[in-house]
Amino acid sequence: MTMMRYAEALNQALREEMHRDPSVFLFGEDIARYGGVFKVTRGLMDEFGASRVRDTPISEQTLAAMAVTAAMTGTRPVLEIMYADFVPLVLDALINQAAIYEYLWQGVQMPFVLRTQGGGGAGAGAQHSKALDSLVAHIPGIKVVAPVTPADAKGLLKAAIRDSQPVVMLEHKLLYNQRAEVPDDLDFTVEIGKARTVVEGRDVSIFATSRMVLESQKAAELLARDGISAEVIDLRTLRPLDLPAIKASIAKTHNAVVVNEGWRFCGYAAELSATIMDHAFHELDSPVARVTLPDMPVPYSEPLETAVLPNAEKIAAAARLTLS
Amino acid sequence: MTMMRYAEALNQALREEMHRDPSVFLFGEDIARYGGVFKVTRGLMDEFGASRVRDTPISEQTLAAMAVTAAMTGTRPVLEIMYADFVPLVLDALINQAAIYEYLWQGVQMPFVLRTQGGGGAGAGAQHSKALDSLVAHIPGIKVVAPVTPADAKGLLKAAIRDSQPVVMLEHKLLYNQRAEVPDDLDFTVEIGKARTVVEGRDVSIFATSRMVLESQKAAELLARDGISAEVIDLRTLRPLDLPAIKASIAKTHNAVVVNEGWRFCGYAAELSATIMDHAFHELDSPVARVTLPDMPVPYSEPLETAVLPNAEKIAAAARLTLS
Amino acid sequence: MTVLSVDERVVMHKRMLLVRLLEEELGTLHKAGKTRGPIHRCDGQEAVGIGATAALLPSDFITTTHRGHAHYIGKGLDIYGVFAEIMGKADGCCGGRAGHMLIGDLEAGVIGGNAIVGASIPAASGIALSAQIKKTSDVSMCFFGDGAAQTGICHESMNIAGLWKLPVVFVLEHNQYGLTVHQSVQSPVADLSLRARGYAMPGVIVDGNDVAAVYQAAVEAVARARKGDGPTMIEAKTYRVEGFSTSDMGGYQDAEEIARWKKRDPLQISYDALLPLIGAPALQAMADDAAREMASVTQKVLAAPLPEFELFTPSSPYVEVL
Amino acid sequence: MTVLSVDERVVMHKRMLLVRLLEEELGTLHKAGKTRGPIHRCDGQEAVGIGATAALLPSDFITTTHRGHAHYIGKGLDIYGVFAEIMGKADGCCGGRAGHMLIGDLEAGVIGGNAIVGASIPAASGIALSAQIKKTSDVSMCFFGDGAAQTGICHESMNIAGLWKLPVVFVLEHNQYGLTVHQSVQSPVADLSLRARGYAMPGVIVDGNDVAAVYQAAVEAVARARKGDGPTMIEAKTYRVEGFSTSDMGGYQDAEEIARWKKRDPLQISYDALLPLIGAPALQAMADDAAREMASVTQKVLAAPLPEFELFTPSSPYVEVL
Ligand SMILES: Cc1ncc(C[n+]2csc(CCOP(=O)(O)OP(=O)(O)O)c2C)c(N)n1
Ligand SMILES: Cc1ncc(C[n+]2csc(CCOP(=O)(O)OP(=O)(O)O)c2C)c(N)n1
Ligand SMILES: [Mg+2]
Ligand SMILES: [Mg+2]
Repeated sequence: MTMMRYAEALNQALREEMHRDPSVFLFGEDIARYGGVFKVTRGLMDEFGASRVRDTPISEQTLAAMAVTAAMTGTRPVLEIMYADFVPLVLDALINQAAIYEYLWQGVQMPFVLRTQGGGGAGAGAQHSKALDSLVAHIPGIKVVAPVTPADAKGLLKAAIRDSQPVVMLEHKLLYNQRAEVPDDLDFTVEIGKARTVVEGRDVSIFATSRMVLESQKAAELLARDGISAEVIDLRTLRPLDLPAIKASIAKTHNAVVVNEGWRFCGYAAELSATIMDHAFHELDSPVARVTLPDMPVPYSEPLETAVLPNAEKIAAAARLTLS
Repeated sequence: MTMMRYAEALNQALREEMHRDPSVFLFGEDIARYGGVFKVTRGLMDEFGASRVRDTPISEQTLAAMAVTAAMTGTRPVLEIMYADFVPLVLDALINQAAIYEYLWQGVQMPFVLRTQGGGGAGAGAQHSKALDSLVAHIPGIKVVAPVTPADAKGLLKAAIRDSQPVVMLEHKLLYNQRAEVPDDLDFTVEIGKARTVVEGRDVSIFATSRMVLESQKAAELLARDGISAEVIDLRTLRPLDLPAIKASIAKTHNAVVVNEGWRFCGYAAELSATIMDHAFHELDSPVARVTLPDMPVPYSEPLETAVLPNAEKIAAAARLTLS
Repeated sequence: MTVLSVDERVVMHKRMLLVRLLEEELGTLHKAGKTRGPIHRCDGQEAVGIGATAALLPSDFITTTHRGHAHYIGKGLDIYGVFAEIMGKADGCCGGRAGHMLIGDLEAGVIGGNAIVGASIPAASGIALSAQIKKTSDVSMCFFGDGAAQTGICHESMNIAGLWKLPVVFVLEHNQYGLTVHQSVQSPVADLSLRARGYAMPGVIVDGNDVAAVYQAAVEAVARARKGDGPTMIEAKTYRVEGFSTSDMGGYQDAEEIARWKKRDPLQISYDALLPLIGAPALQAMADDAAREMASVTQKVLAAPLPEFELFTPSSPYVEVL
Repeated sequence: MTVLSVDERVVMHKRMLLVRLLEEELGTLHKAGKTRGPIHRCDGQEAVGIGATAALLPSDFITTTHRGHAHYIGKGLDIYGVFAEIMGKADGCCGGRAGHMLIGDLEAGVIGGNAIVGASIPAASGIALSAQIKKTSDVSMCFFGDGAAQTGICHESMNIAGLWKLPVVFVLEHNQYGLTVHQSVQSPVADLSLRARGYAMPGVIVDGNDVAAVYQAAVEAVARARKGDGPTMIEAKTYRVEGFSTSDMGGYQDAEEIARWKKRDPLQISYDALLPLIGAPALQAMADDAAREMASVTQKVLAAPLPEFELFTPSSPYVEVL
């Protein structure tokens, strides 16, 4: 185990997989010479050369489409899209290209990874602060992961690179500096599709994604002061969902809060609520509460941005409501 | 009232609004000389000239972005996007542009309409048969309507053109030839945000969108044979939802099926299920059932395509399940 | 300039004959109500696809559009599998799942028809990038239309290909129309290859109805790509004599213009070039052989069964309710 | 060629002075930890925005990028409102909701900064389309970078503008870098205006550090647009002397290159041109006035309150839970 930042854990995962497999290559805006605006790819161009670590023009739509066919013809591209706000630009490549070939041309492998980061809290304004999770999670045939800890960041990225089909990895700008212990084992991976219980509890289950897991953990502490025992589950993989983990937790607590930093209407939290409706309705004592960004743009100024982002207080309030 | 096809009703709405307001103009691929691949704009170039009815290059991303600023500077653009499968190409203009200005630059008006058509059943294959409703419905500040009848097609399109903010209109390739009576009144509009009760019933509420309303109607007939009284509600407006109508129906039937032709995971049906969770959980006798396309590409060959599309039998089966 | 052998000309002529017969058969089936969905025939454009693909090795790759029949056959796909796929049959080369616009076969180097206009362009660049990363000598060839040339991904892809000197050949099949829209209503410039300079790549205009001319331009471009000298844009001027698709209601193409182009039928041009080389009886025999082959393929395709639905369980399954 | 009056030169010089002071103040505030999020300074590029906007009427429109300070001021926005917005203050011209990258003011004809690279380009075409539909004589001017020139929407927008002869002026502010990536790593051609021919519009290269040269090119392009003759692409060669943004960690711009460009400071060039016309004392007075104005604006901005949150109830409300 080594203590490191989330960004470093990602960097290590990339480095290890590039050593292991010469067909892995990286491309994206400002990732090579500069090492990425969040410094995730720092040093990799020097180590692996400018062919396998490429700076690109600002052409997201094409880069994503290139990843699809490059992956179908013997390489394992890892594409960095600087902000999740640019997901609309890569969506044709995902929805109309990547999503269809495994079915249409059975036997096709498409091992590419699209890494991006979203979310607010950095004063980046309405076009650089969104979490558009539901747009990518809506696409069949594409896995979506969202690690919160440095260890999960490393393990899920390595698993994603080794996967035979497309994986979208949603990072968060406020997580890159989180530090924690990370396994050194070259074959350490985290299985895609498995949730992680962060806090065990009896009264209410809080299912959260990405940075909202940290807020949910804080919410659990707030609730504990009131004698409420909250279970916090980090979904880690947004698609496919770890249904057994969700069902088991609700069977225990009978109440649920779902937390996602994206917009509410047709957002990822809606799917969580609907999934629970499908699979655990009869276990519920109260309606599932959704905690999300309100349906509006993320404002720029600090007090405004702070007011709209979901946080521990809002999550705790929602949990209390389910129990009231 | 005049009997006409759905496509003709849309045509009439466009013609009437263009006469009424010289700032209304139409643009899109093949809409002018040819009159549109679904013939919705037939004859309008001859009537209004090639400046106000424009054929465009194949440049969806730019056309949508142009609609946004054209609308902010004194015109009312109506843009046709030939297939809903191309919604990913216009999503940056909707999510990163249209969605933010009303909040950021308060007082701004953005009266544009984006018409498109989606859905399967015509053997058009994986890239021309999708209903990507949830992608557009996820965007704050944008209204989404999906008329089923010719009268609603006319009334909602006229309301959309007169609206001061963006409206996306989702049509369906299999609806264009539906015929029914349509009001002649030049000021006939259908209010955005209001659902329509298609069949009244007592036992189960079926909330459906677009062509699925017709299948739900047939499902209600199938159910009636078994003595089950189903209420069918055509949501008509996907965003903002008619919450009072949804709540009132569930308060009566205590069971619900939601039907949408898009994919299931993070699809529009998930929002309907989650909305009911939020607002009517305590009224429910059974979990809301989702009927959607399975999470896979729409296949080309007729027996395969038929197998995946939601239909009356599947809807009736889901309704029976809620009552079992 | 490469000098074509008689054999090469004969092979291309045969392929063009087959494609034409396929297109005509599809027209007949459509009129008889036996097809489903619009089908995009390439009558009159066969020389582009057949001539350009003839410059490729079997290990090379192509990407194409909604109008890919000549490219599929040129790249070596079996006509039975293609025809059966167009008819949605279980025997189709994609089991009827893909349909005429999305045929793909990785083994044969066909990385797809593509019904998103423009999408064949980055698809080809991605394959070329893969070849460059793996340091193979594979070349990827992209077919796209004059309509597709106006899409944003066309620009992005060509810029990247020029910048990275990717081994790709961009074949712009300029048939004068987008869907129903004339080129003059899609772009202020008629010769789109003049844009190649903006991407530091050569842009060549070629007679798209002369299979030999297309072949020769493609041979040069493929050689350039294979050597590592980067991409080329070939603008092949041709014409769509049968309209956009079988569901096209027509009325926007000028009758005189159609007649003028029909006189420049690529099959006729190829025939005229072969006549002094192999004589009329050999050409007649080729035509007869092709007709016989097509008749038997047609019979078999029509008799083939439709597929049965099987639930798709991809690697990211979430199919629970059908 | 238009001959510039002394008055015109003076006005532009004043505006450049103010913008430079704003940029420097932002740098100081950033170092003091008083700004939030990266801020994109335009030091060294002021002549492009100030020169080009000076060719517009108040009723004309601009669209710009994440690096829009000179364009905002040039188009007539009040420096206090802009500065306060950058600082997220309630007094900001968008109440602190928009921030430095998304400032907009319909009355002033500023249809936005835009932090989606390339998005300023179709935005300008859309405004020009609106003018054409309404048959006004308004012109729309678009600012975008060399990085943005590689985006798909750039191609699509220029094709449409050329095709429809839209009244738009495309000002490519070529500062040699994308974010941290040199132009040679973004495009195989250094002079991007050679692409203009592909859209049937004139492409002109101009010294972007000479405000008079930019102004003159803009005057011609604006006149052309207003007459209905269509768009022009102006490629203004300039340089970003202070890096990409305040959060730029540097290291990728060559020190010697920076020094070379600093010698061509647009303020110095403008000063040198004015010196024989109005003399050193007048120039000194202008500098003093600008410094005084900036000092008082800064004080007021820093003292201004932050906004309080109010729930947004747009016309399509679905805000129920906060
Ligand atoms: C992104 C996108 N926009 C629109 C369409 C509808 N469409 C299909 S083919 C076509 C015209 C294509 O023109 P061109 O590229 O010249 O090809 P051609 O049909 O002439 O072979 C259009 C507009 C589409 N399939 N994809
Ligand atoms: C679509 C998109 N991709 C990437 C980014 C991140 N980004 C912001 S500015 C920038 C570089 C822009 O370069 P250029 O257009 O030359 O403008 P400059 O910063 O030099 O003024 C990048 C890559 C973005 N904001 N939008
Ligand atoms: Mg064409
Ligand atoms: Mg730049």
